[in-house]
Amino acid sequence: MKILYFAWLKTKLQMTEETLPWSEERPDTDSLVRWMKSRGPAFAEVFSDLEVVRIAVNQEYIVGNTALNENDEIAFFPPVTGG
Amino acid sequence: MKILYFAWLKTKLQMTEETLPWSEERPDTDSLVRWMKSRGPAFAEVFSDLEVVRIAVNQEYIVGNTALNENDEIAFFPPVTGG
Amino acid sequence: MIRVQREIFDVGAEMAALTKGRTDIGAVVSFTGLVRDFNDGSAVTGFSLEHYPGMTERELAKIETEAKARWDLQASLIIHRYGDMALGEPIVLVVTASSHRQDAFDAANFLMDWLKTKAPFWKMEKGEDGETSWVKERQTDIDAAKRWSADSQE
Amino acid sequence: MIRVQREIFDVGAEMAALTKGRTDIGAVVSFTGLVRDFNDGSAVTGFSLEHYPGMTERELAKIETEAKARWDLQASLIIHRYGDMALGEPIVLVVTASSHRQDAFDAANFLMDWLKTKAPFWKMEKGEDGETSWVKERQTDIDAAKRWSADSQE
Repeated sequence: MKILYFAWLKTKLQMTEETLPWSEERPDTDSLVRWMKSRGPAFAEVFSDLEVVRIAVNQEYIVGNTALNENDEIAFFPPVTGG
Repeated sequence: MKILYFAWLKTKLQMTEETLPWSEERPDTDSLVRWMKSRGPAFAEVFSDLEVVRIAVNQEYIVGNTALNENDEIAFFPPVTGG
Repeated sequence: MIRVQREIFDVGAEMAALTKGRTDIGAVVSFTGLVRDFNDGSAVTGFSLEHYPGMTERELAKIETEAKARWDLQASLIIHRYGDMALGEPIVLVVTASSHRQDAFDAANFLMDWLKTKAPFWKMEKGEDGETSWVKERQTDIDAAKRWSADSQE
Repeated sequence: MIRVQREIFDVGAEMAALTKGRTDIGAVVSFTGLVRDFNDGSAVTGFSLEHYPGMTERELAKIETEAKARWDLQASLIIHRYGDMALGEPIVLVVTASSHRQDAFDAANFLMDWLKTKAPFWKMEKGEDGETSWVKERQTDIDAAKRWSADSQE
């Protein structure tokens, strides 16, 4: 799975993207977020308030918990501020 | 008094403007319009339906009967269609 | 700023001039009215606009003043042409600049609606048969203008 | 038509290109967003936009498709920049062309409101002290986008 981070998530995690091996511990977005929180203080902080974190799977916004596949591209980012 | 005609009023009356001497018979816009209707068939036709004739005195739309003075500029025209 | 002129104008150049050198403007909305080759389903081959010199400028200035009173505008521009125009040419341009996106949108919309029912311009079209005719007012324009009267500050 | 690009663009040239050679368009509305020298009362000295390549194009295309479904549009254009921009430069351009004035106005207004809350762009501003900060979302933008959901066709 390819994971992307944008805007202040990227700044706080000091990472723009990473590749995670497929794991049965993270079969969907809810479990992926739980796993993220467990990775350390910066991750715990970034994912502490999910109200300000948007998730896209394969470049589409998701609504609710979403099943993941090995080749998915998952992006985490704050509410958008373009325009 | 200077009288101006625009758009189809001008076309029908074959006149863009005229100067009328001041007359006590036409002290206001209502009496001016009545006098206009009496000038002949073309005038009678143009002023037959006042719903489609707008009146401006000194370049301002008027509301209701309006008193006139010797040096006034009175304009008759249809509803506007610019823009 | 208002301008009434016979000559064609360049929409982009006018918009650029309005914001040139300024870094305090966040939102610019423009409306351009163009001469179409049809109207109410009939082909149009020629187009001319008559206006009432003097009153036109007064009415446009009043409309612009009203927009500035209703919305937070940093700049505004109304250009309206008269005389003969070719198909595809611009007739009217309204530009509004504001810190707030919605103010710019609403003010431009209002300016066009009021201009359409108050500014003394009259369109004449030439049809395929060569006959000229004066364009009739539209009920949709009257209704559109009324929208802004409910909250009138007059 | 949508375009996502780093380079600056010319608002007037883009608008002219959209209507060039056409005589069937009666109304064109444009919205231009510009880099301002202040935001929420603080001075802004530098400006940058990050985006999500790929998803940006998808979202903009979806928003444009939705606008075309809701209004009678003859042409439309969305250009959105990313990367570093100077104060006063254009960030975004939305242009809508229609036979009907109100369709052009409403569609442009809608495109901006949805773009503001859906297209994956993030603004970073540099303040007078040289510190950079990510711009926060605005409740007014969220509320503005919701206006169009009541009559959503989704």
